Amino acid sequence: MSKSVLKIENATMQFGGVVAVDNLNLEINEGEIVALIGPNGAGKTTAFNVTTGVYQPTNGAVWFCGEKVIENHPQGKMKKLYKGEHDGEYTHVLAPTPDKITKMGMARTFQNIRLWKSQTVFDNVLIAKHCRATSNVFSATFRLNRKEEARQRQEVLELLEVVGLADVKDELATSLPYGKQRRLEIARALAAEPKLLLLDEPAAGMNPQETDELTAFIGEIRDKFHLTIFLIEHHMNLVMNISDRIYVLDFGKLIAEGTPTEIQNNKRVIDAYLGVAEDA
Amino acid sequence: MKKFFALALTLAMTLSLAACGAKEQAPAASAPASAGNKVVKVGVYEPQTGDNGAGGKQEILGIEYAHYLYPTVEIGGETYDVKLEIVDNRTTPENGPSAAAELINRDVSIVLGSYGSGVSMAGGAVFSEAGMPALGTSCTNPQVTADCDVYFRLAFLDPFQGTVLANYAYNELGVDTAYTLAMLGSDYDQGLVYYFTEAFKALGGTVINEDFPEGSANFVSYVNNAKAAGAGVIFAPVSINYAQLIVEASAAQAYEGALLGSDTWDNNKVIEAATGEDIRAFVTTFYQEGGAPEFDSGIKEWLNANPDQLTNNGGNDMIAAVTAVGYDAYLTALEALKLAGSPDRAAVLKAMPSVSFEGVTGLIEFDSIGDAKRDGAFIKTANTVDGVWDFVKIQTVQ
Amino acid sequence: MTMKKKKTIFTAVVLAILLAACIVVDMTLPTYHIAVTVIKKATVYALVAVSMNLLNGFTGLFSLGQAGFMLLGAYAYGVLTIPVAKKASVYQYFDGGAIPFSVPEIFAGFLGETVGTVVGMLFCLLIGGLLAALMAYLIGLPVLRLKSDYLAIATLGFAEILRAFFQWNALGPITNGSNLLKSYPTFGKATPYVLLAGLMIAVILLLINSTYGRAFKAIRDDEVAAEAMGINLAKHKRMAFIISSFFAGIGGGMMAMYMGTIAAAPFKSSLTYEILLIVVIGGIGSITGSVLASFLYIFSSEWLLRGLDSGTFLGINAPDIFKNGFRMAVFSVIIMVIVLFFRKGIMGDKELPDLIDPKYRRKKRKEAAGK
Amino acid sequence: MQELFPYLLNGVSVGGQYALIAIGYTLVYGILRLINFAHGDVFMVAGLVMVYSTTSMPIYLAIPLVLVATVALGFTIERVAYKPLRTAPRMSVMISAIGVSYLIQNLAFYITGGVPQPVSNPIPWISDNVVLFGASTKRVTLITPFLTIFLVIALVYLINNTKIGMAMRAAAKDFETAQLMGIKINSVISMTFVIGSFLAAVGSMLYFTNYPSVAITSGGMPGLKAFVAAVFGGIGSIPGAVVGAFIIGLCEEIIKGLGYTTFSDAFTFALLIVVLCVKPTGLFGEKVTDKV
Repeated sequence: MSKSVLKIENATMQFGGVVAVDNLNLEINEGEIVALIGPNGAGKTTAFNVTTGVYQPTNGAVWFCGEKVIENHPQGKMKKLYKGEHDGEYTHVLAPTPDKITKMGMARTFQNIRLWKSQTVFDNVLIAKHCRATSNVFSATFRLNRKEEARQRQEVLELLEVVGLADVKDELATSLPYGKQRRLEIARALAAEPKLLLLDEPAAGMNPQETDELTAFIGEIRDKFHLTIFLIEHHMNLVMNISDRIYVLDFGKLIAEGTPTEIQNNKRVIDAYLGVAEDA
Repeated sequence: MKKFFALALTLAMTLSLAACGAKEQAPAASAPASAGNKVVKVGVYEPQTGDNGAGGKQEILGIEYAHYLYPTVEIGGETYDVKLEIVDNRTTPENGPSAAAELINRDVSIVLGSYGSGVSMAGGAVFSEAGMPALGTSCTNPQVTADCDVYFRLAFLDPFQGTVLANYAYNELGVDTAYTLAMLGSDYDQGLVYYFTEAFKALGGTVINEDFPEGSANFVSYVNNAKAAGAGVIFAPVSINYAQLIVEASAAQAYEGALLGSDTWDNNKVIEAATGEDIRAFVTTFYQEGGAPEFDSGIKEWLNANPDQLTNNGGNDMIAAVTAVGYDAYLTALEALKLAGSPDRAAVLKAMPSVSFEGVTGLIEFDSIGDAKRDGAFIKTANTVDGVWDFVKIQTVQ
Repeated sequence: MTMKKKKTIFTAVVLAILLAACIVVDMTLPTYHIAVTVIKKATVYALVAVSMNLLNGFTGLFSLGQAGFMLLGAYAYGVLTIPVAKKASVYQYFDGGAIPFSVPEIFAGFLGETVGTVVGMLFCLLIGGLLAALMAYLIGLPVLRLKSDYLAIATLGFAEILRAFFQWNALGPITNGSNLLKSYPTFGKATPYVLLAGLMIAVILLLINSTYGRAFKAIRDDEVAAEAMGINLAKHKRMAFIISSFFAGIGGGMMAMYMGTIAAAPFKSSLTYEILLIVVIGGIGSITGSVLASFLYIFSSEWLLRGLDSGTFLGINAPDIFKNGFRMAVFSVIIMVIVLFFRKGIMGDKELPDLIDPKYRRKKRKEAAGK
Repeated sequence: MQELFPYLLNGVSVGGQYALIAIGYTLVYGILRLINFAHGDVFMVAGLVMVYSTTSMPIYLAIPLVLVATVALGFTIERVAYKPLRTAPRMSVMISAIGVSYLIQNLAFYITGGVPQPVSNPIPWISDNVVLFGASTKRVTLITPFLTIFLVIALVYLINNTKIGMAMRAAAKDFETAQLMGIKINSVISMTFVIGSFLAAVGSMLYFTNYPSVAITSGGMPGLKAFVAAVFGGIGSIPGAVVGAFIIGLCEEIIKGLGYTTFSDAFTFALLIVVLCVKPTGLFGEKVTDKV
């Protein structure tokens, strides 16, 4: 249980003079569900983007399954502008593109749903299998990869069965109701066969009933696919119900870390969410 | 499907609107349809649009005038009405094959044209497949006839024209450095420059060759290059549009040497640009006004009778050499039809080599390759005061 | 499953009828007949339009370099196939050129005259395609990082640069400078064009329906999501660019066959625009649409609407209006109508087999009702 | 120096002409993120109007007519071909732009009969020859750069100091927010097309006085080069477009002077590709990042 899957180490993300994520440290172990919470604009999605390779951190490193996968240090203009800590500790540059990160075994969903709009439900999931295909463009074009293709299609069908979208598999992805689109995005991420699943506000825009269903669903897939899950969420019900541990971010800085109960009673967290009266 | 109908509807509406706007016109006056006669079709393969559009139109005028004078032909004892089938080859080789195919499709007996060599070569391949005799007018590249059994030609060839101009520049103008300017991608320009350069160097002169990309308008720096090189003459065998611009640029830059042009320059648009400017320009061409007075006065009257024809001629009744060539081409075609004794294209093709005919541009007889035997070219110079081309001499090459 | 079978049969029947029609045309009409010309030209345009659709319609890369790649294909074909005996006359200003052999003649040496020549011709087409693909690889390295409209203008610029190089006299011994290449072997009949282009289009179709084709579509729909799902953007964009250019190169070679002469001048940006507009008319994202639109476009412009330019159309004689250029003016109005009001083109994103699919029909009715 | 002078003179003049076209590209791109492919053709139409108007009416009527007709054309193009596609994907708008360009060229082809039209009655005085430091040239060559700079200063003043100018800057910065803040976005866009077309008309009159022949494709090359100038200077930036245009004009003439005439057009495109790959924001452009 204690094997580390993801470790973010001293990560700082600075845009010009603005520090969006400031010296973030966190670690997620195998099989855990960990939530990252914080007020709007705290830098949660930025932290996700740094983890998945969309942004290159200004300074710091990311480890995945015991291997260092991302590393950077301030360069060029940033050298002068850099406001974070641990300056000079990192000397290498390791900046894989998001697709490489995904191939290593991290898959994510998006805060604002980003499905492939002209594709059917089935194809949306099937395309995510592309990164696991071993055929080259010639063998794929001339159908020398029939076995692989058939296997992938079978896997997609099974996956759709599991997530409960099998009956709508030939519909256009965009014609699904909102809740199902969310579910489809998760299914798509699962198709990439990740070890670590990153969910960016999976319950955004859902009503309480849908949120409950989603909560159960996340637990289910964790067990079924032996996943580690890292999620950003504002629905505190969901977070408190399923998280093993919670990290709290405010103004780019980590202000608390602990089990749901610990976080619920943490004064700094409450202050961050409710605001502190200046003269209190 | 619905969209299809919508499209068709749009098309139909556009057309019907256009049709409503059009006044129903009487059929062209030049075809006195004597009802009983059979019809023989003569194809006209000329550019009416694009860079060579202006020149092509003048050539068509010559053909139309000849057709106006001789609307019928005696073939094998029968009188046929001649019908002109004019197709636009749009100046560029890529449009050649389909225009040529269109002419064959209309079942013509012989094809006249074209102005410009590239498009003639492109059409040549198609004519040759169909065994269609073609009579080149002012296309001067040797390759038009060299590789094509069905192509004959009235004009002189580039090697001849290039040499004539080189001789004239070196011997008569006394220039030993020449600057040439040709358009990239135009084999007419490049061919002439090649032969001019060969001949000029053989005479002992130096030549600077430069090219300009298609669509250029700014020739100022080219003229400056010529000046910097100390060239006494700029040889630019380019199409009419560029010729005008080069004349303008030379005048603006006060170029003191002479401008040398080929048959394309013999056009009233070019002389218009030169009028009132302080430049000297010389061209080689096929015909000089006054060479056949009867033809001159006849065609002028005909041109002036119809404003459209006047516009196509460039706005006045000056006779371009290509018009005379067009006139001769039509008459040569009739001659071939008479000789063949049948409107069948194979028969016409067989008759072509034996045609002998005295046209306004001189005696027309074909050699074994299919080129008219020409031994002299007219040299004209721009009269910038009166805005006309003045005859200088007939230059021959041994 | 039965629907799928029905679709297959329907497609096979339609294609067989078309091929049969083409063979009939070839057998009954001479090669210079306008119908044959139209089929040849339309087939070439169809192939190039499909190749452009692969890039612009299926991968979402807005490239305007098609004419440049066609130019490469055309020149490769012409330069390698001109018979040795004709070299002196074609390369008249360049001492017979720098390439002393002719590929079809080499093949004819050991495969026999007819077979060898045809194999040699096909081989040279292939070389043209590969050359275009190689050039696409080189160009793609810097250019494919650019965003939509910058990519368009950069590829357009590249095609123009290429044209200047091919007209450069210093390369004359190979390209013949500004002068035409001609006298090379061509197919006179229409059927070889149809078969060849059909084969190429079939390959493109297979590609589009493969896992790579699906990845291309994912990139078109949402680049960020595609990358997050493990699709290497740089690699796949490059792949689409190279493959599209390969087929454009082959299309260029076939264009050379059709034209009978090669010059760099026709391969201007206006050719790319023409192809692009064909793709738009047919429907961005539909192979069938591109093919259909090519035939419609060429058929109307070369044959049906010629009357618009020469005085008489549909029996109406109005030389004042039906004069030169009217055809293209009418055409461009139609194109603008399509661009503005029928943005999906003739086929939208449907293919031939979808035409009998009740699902699409239903959808259409629903859409109509919605309006 | 004496030898170089005519090239520099000509280069600066060409640069001025490009600058006037480039501003039209840069303004439109700044707000709509659209390469207005039809802009070069608007420029060509202005030339054609000049050819026809100068032959049929006195010059003091002809020049205003050219300006008005061109502005009307630019305005109409925006309203008919771009406005309906405001919410459509970018590719559709660009295709529409290419379609408009195709349409204008074909209509011009129909009207002119496909034959280049010479400017037979050029605008007097500026088309006269003058001699400067031993180099002969048309007066328009000397006037062009000064007129360009004057118009650019006027334009910059307009943009910095008037209400519509402020609206234009706001729309360029953030299209949606500007709309939410009550800026009438359609009139702002129309205004940019009006300004762009007006400058193109002025550029056109200068250009075709210098090179007096208008072909239907005359707008293509100057248009593309002006666009390259706009990219080179940093698209969206007016001073950038002007500086870029002068640099390109000068380089082009110097390249011709060095004898590489074959590549005088190709050079511009090579420059474009290099700029796009090395510094896509150009000389004065601002960096825009996409949000995930």
